[in-house]
Amino acid sequence: MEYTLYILILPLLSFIVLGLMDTKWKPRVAGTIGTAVLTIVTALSYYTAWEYFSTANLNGTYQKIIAFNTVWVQFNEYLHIDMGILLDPISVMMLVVISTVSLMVHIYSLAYMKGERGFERYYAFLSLFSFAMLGLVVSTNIFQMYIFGEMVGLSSYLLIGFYYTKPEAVAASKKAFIVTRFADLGFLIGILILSYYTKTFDFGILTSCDANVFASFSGVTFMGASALSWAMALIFIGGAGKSAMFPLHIWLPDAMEGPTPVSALIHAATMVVAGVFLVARLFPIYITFTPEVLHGIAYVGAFTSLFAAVIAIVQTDIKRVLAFSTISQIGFMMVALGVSGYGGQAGTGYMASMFHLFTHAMFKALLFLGAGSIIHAVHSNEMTQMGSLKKFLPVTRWTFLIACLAIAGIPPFSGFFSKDEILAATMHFSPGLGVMMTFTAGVTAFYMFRLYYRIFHGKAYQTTNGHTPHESPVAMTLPLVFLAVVTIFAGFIPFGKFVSSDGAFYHIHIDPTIATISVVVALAGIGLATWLYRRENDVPSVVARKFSKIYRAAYHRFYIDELYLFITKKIIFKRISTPVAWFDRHIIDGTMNGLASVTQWTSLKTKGFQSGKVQHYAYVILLGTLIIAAIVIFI
Amino acid sequence: MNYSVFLQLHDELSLLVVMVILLTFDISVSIRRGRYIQPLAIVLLTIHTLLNAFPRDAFEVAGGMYQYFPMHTYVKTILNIGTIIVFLQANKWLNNKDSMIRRGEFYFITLSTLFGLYIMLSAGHFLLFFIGIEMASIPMATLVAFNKYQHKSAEAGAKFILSTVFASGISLYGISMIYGTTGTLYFDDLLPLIVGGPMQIMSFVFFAVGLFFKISLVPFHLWTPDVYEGAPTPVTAYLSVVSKGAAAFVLFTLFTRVFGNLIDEWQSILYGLIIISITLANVFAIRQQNIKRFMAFSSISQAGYLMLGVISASTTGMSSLVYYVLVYLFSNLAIFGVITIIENNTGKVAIKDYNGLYQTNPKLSAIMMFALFSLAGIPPFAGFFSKFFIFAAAAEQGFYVLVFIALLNTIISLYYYLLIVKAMFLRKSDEPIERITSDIPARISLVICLLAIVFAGLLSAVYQQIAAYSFI
Amino acid sequence: MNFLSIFVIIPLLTLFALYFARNRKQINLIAATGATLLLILSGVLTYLYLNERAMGNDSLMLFRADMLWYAPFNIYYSVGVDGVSVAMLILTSIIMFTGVFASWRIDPLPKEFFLWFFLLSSGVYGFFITIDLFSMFMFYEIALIPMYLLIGIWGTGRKEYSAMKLTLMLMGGSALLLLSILGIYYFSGGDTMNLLEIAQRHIPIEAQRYLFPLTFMGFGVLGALFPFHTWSPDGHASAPTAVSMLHAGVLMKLGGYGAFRVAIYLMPEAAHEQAWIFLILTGISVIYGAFSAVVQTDLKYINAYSSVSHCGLVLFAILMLNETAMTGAVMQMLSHGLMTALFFALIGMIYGRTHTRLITEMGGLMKIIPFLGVSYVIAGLASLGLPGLSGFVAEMTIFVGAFQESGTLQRILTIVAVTSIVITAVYILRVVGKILFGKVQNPQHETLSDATWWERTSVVTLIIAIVALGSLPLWISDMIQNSIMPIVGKLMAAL
Amino acid sequence: MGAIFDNFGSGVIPLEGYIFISLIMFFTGIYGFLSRKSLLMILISIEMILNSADINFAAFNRYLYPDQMEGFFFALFTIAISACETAVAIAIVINIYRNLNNVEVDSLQELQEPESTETKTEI
Amino acid sequence: MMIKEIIFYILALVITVFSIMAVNSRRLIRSATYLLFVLLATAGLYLLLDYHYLFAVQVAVYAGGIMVLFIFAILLTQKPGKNIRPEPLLQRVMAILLSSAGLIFCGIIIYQSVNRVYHYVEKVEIPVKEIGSTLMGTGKYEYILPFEAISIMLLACIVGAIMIARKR
Repeated sequence: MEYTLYILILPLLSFIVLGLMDTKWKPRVAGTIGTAVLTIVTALSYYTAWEYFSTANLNGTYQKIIAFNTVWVQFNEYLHIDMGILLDPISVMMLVVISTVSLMVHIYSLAYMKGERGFERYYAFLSLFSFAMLGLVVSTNIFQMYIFGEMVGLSSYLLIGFYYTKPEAVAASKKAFIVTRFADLGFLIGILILSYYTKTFDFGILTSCDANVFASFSGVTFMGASALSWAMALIFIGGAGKSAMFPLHIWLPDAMEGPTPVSALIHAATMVVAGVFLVARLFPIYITFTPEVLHGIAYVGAFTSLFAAVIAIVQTDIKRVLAFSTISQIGFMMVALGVSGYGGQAGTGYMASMFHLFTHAMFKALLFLGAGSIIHAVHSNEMTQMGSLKKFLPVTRWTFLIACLAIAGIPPFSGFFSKDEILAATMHFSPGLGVMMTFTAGVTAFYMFRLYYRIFHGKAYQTTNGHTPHESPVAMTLPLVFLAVVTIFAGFIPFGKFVSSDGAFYHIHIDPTIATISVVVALAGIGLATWLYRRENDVPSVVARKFSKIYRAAYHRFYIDELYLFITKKIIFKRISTPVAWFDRHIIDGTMNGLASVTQWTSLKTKGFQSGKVQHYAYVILLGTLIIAAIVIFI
Repeated sequence: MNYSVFLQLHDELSLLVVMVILLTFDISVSIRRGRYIQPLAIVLLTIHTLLNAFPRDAFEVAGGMYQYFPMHTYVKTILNIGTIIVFLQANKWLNNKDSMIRRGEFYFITLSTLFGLYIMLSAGHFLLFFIGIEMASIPMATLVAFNKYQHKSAEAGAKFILSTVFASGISLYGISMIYGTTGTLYFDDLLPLIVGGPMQIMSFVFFAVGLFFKISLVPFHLWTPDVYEGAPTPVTAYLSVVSKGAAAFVLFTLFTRVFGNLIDEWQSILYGLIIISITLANVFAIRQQNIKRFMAFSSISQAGYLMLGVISASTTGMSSLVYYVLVYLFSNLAIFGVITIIENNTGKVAIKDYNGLYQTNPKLSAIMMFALFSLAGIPPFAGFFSKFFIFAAAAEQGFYVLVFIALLNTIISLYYYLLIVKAMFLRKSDEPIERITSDIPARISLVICLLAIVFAGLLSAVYQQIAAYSFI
Repeated sequence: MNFLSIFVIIPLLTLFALYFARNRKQINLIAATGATLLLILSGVLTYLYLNERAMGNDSLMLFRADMLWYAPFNIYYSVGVDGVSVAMLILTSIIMFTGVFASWRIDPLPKEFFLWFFLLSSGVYGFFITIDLFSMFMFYEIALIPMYLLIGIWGTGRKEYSAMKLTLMLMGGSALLLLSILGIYYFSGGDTMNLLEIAQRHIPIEAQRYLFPLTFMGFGVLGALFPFHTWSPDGHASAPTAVSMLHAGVLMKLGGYGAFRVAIYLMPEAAHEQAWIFLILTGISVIYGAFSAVVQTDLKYINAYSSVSHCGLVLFAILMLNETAMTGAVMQMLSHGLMTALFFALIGMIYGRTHTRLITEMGGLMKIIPFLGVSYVIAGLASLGLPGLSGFVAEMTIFVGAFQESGTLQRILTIVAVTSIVITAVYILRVVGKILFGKVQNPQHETLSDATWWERTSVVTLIIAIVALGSLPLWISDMIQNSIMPIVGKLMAAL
Repeated sequence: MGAIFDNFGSGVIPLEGYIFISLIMFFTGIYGFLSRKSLLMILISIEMILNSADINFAAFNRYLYPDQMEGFFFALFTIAISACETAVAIAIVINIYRNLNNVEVDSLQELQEPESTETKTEI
Repeated sequence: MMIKEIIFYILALVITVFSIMAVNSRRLIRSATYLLFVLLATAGLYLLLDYHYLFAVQVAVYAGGIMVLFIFAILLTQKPGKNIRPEPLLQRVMAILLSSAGLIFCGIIIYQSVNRVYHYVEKVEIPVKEIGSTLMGTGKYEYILPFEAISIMLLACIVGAIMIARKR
């Protein structure tokens, strides 16, 4: 299956060509090239998926296929970074997801970004991102994943900062890059530890969980935990950074400064799930050797999920709401992975996580693209400036509603199926966690419908200076419709047949109790939202006033950003860098200059020695003679 | 009484012939014709140099009173070259109204001090040695006071004669006590007799002071800056290279050949003197504003480096020392050449006058810079090699700490050499020294120096020739 | 005449030709020709070298030639190259080439500028090709002193002060070196100055204990070892563009190269014994340089501190004393050389337009001068170690290599060093964000013109090199690694 | 000085006698050199310094090494040297007198370390 | 031989006293006279040592030559009857301290280590002829070379001194 290589090469070429050409071509040409390339890539991905799932099945288990592999850098006889393509169920699934969403975004952007300065650059960056993300998912080894992870981070940086004249965008892109970079630091150290003991980067060897490979870990502990636990926990930090787990989530809401299609592609569907994908990729190691880390991941995921959901309730920027929703949903995926066991029924969580990843990518992309459409129409992100848009934007409204229902977990939309599996797995692992996640699901339903109502219902739209919102062009609505269709039907895909923790077939079956409860909770959430926001009334503000402290805290995202600001500005900038720089200029450099000054000072002060009096000279000569003689004779 | 032994003293005899010819010429021709004495002196001296540039086998004359080693030929040739260059540079200065009348005397006296240095070098007996050293210094005083109507020159002459005689008085007393403890003054006989003991050590120290004074090691250096500043520039040049170089070489041979048994004592003396000489001179040089005075401190510090060759007391030490003297001679004379040219044309000798020199006189400043780099020991100039070898010689004998201190001092010395470079190249001046057309002889001298600075290091033959005849 | 010596001869011939040049056009032409010849020559050398290796020639140094120079001290002019030197020669050639183009409009005194520039380069080339301690030292010093004039005459700001400080500190380093060279010579028997032959001898461990730190510190000064790095910010800030490029790009590598070729290779026992001291210092360099860079406001200062950090990484890796880390060190030298040259070139070009280097006085330049802006971003990305650009490969090789050392100190320091990648990101992005993005700060900047052809030549060459090294590192890292193996073998034997 | 008194009257003048006389003369000369103002006084002191060494030579030769006449000749030549020295020195002193109209050593102050104009220069 | 001893001590006393007076006198011309006494007394010592030739040279060169030079110089440069102003006390004290320190130091060392095994031979006189042949000889312990050298030196000094001292 070597043609899979083209899945990577084509977007890269597209990036290079578009990047070099920059403004020399007309924007339309650039957009066409980018889209065409992505179309081919999508086709290839689908073909790969078809071929893989139809041929790679051996005795009911999907095999890992190395479609391509080459040594890129050789560190020593056993450590080397390879560049290759690994095909297995999750990577193929990811190929499909990424190429699909990316293609949609490409098409969507043709209209959305029309007339923007730097249109060509935009498509070049999109190609770069596609390349990086596709490369990440097909990585054959952990280092390749790290590399592509960095490149994903870069393209995210470039795209967030696309409107580089906007200071907020620049700040947001910087923050995104640095936070993920910080997380990657953990990832890197984790890789270093892991590779030092296992002598390999290769996923094939690592995930085989061969005891011999991990033998040298035995007995190595650091601060009470085994070295392997440390390694895996650090690697998870890398994933957490990309996937915006608490407390590394702060970059994601800000990343909404980028163009909306970018948010749909990168910050909803693909890049942010890289962390989930990473954990899934290394799942065998987690479950075999370090279940405690895995459980930790579950708790982090659960907390993040609830935390983000709560914040999402009170945000007024629609993209921010969606961003927190994304964080929350990724939390779901993490929880699912964290509570999963290995193989067969125990592996529900794993399967569910991947399933949710898949469905979430579709409906969240849909939501964002819908939001883009809305913003395109009203030129604002703020809910307060919207309301009753349903008559202006019919297509957007219906597709948006479908996505909201999916994310809320209402059957038969896809979100229901995946979320239900997650809740089932969680419930199985720990009822307490299960209840918490169910509650979070309810909250999700609530804030999504709050969003929905405040955009499309509620107070009448205030037209400003004669501008009436109108439905977006076909290039934008087409992807919406396509994704909506996928969202409706994706739930019926027998996902377990393709993806499971051990590669074997897994049959999805819905637990009626849990399903009922979750649907009820979701409906309750929707109902509450309907009551509060369907029509304009003052209940929300009354509630907000009643819980003003919590409200304000949640509105300010529980002051996590301020904390970060404090750490970076006050601690690093003021307390470390400034003193270090001062120390360098005054103490270290001062010492060097001081040596020079002392010499000069001595030089100035000793001038009396050279008095110009010849008798004085003779005096010194004689004195010198006598002293030398005395020293030599007596000592 | 076989006086034919004199015929063996080629160097001295031919120099004497030169001197006599010049004296005769000077006496017999009119002042106007007197200008021919300059080319005559240079040509004669060049011939003399060429005739005596080839080493012969070692020999002794007058029962060891006069000793010849092949190395002497090289040292004397180096001194001759230095003198020729000084003559070339002195040309213009001697032609000015004040000194024109004394031209002949200048050549004669300079050559007689050179003759004194010859004797000092080849002496095998303290008497001859003492006469040599006095002959090199007492007439020197008249050269220092050559510009006798200038206060500075006259004062410098007085300071020079007073301090030099004071030092040689101490030295003489030392010799008398050496005689008192050994009963002989022949170098070869002295070696086994000097074995230590307070009186011998004391007399040795007293004696050595005279040489330290001539090389101007701290604390016997105090006369140097004043005299260098006051003396006419060519005389300063001569003092700083020719007489110092010869004295350094003699110090080496005397210390190793006569006082070889006191090696522990004199090594520790030199150890201390080197450190304080280099350091103190460097510290003083930093603050100088007069370039001649500045060069005085520079030469004191260079003297300290020279002593590294002596302290090693090995054949390597000797060859490095002689080589160092050679390179130092060319570098220093190049600098003095430029100073002379500028002083002759404008009368400026302050360092700040050199500001912006590169704009008006690029060639002069380039040569000056190369020479300064050579003094500072920057490759590819010869100074780098000579410094390296002299450090190597000291390190070979295990003086690592001393070499380290000396090396640290090279940084300070680089600093003040760069001060001049800075003045010439980096600084701009409102009233820079105007464009100077230098006289031909001075140009020749600069070219010689420049070639030597560049090639004396890169071509190893120079050093190897010297090394081939090194002895201890 | 040996093939390698041409590397020294071409700059000298260029010097000679420059002396007769009449106008700026001729000067530029001659300089460009010389630099291009050198670039071609280093390409040819690389080809020949790889070819020779492929033929199975496995002697330590190829293209050896010896010429007796000073017999009394056993000084030879001996040349020879291994993979590391070849890599360094390529680097030097690239930077010379781009440096010439970057100073196409140098003012005043263009002739003198190029004279000194080429003299400096001949020193650098000589240093990399010789394997005789004395010749090495001589070339080392030849490379240092032109710096004084280059900065002093053509620099900006407090140029006299900076030039003097730089020269004196570097000469201080070379003073230590001279002492150690003498020590090595005499303690290894006093009959050879040839590196390869000395490596066969055993220097007594008592002597090594003194000589190793001397040598390492001596080279370390040039390699910006904490706390001897203070010449670097001032020096780089004041130097003219091409000089900053050459100095940060190549000269600072002389330090790393020397430390590895002389200090580690000849004195492995002491290296093992004392590595920890210098590891701590270099570890401090890495993190300290990065933190200092965060608060600087002058572009060149930022880059200078960044160089302190990156060059600290070079020495750090060398001291890890294993093959991988050392390969990483050499890769880092290459990578840092290229990207810092690119940085300085760009800073020079930006400064030439805006007449300020303070990031607070610039903004939104990306819109006005997109070529320079994009190039600056690329340089920044290379600096913060983005995969696909050179910095990543080098840093990862270093980190992986360093992590193979299991001592507690090494572990801690490695992790500390790894953190620098985050701080690097912080200051790089800060600068990029401040000067390129955002609103235009100064209305006068609106009319600036983008890069000229010579500037483009310079920048594009560097970018190509950075990308090439970053995306196809295997051939060069193999070349380096194979040459490092013997050295590591000696180190292992010394354990 | 015990020997001098012990041997007093024994008919042999002890060597130390000569040596000490020369020492006294030497250091008296030095004292004069170091303390007097007039250049001529300094020259007079120098004469004493040089002369004192001659006594040493003569005495050593006679007392300890009478076989050869080395000390004798050294003293002889030293006298000649001091004559040369005196001639030159006096010429220079006269020259000074011509220039400055006095012969005081304090007038020789033109050449000395200058007062520095800039107190602190940056390196 | 008491008489020799007595003469010696008298000369010693003369040298000591007049040395000190010579360097302390307020008048140059007196100083010169005291110096003359010192030099003559030294000549006396040579006589005592039976170096008659040396005595003659000492008297001729010093007393006859050098002193005359001095007196000329003094008369040339000094206004008659004028005393030299006294030197600063500090300078004199310092000079006294250093010279006496030197005197004591050297005295102790010499006293401790001077060779007391004398070969004192009562040689009445070295014949002038022997002196002459030694001075002109080329062998060991013969001094033609220094003799020639010093002649050149004298020439050089005379040339130099004249150059400096003459009017033009």
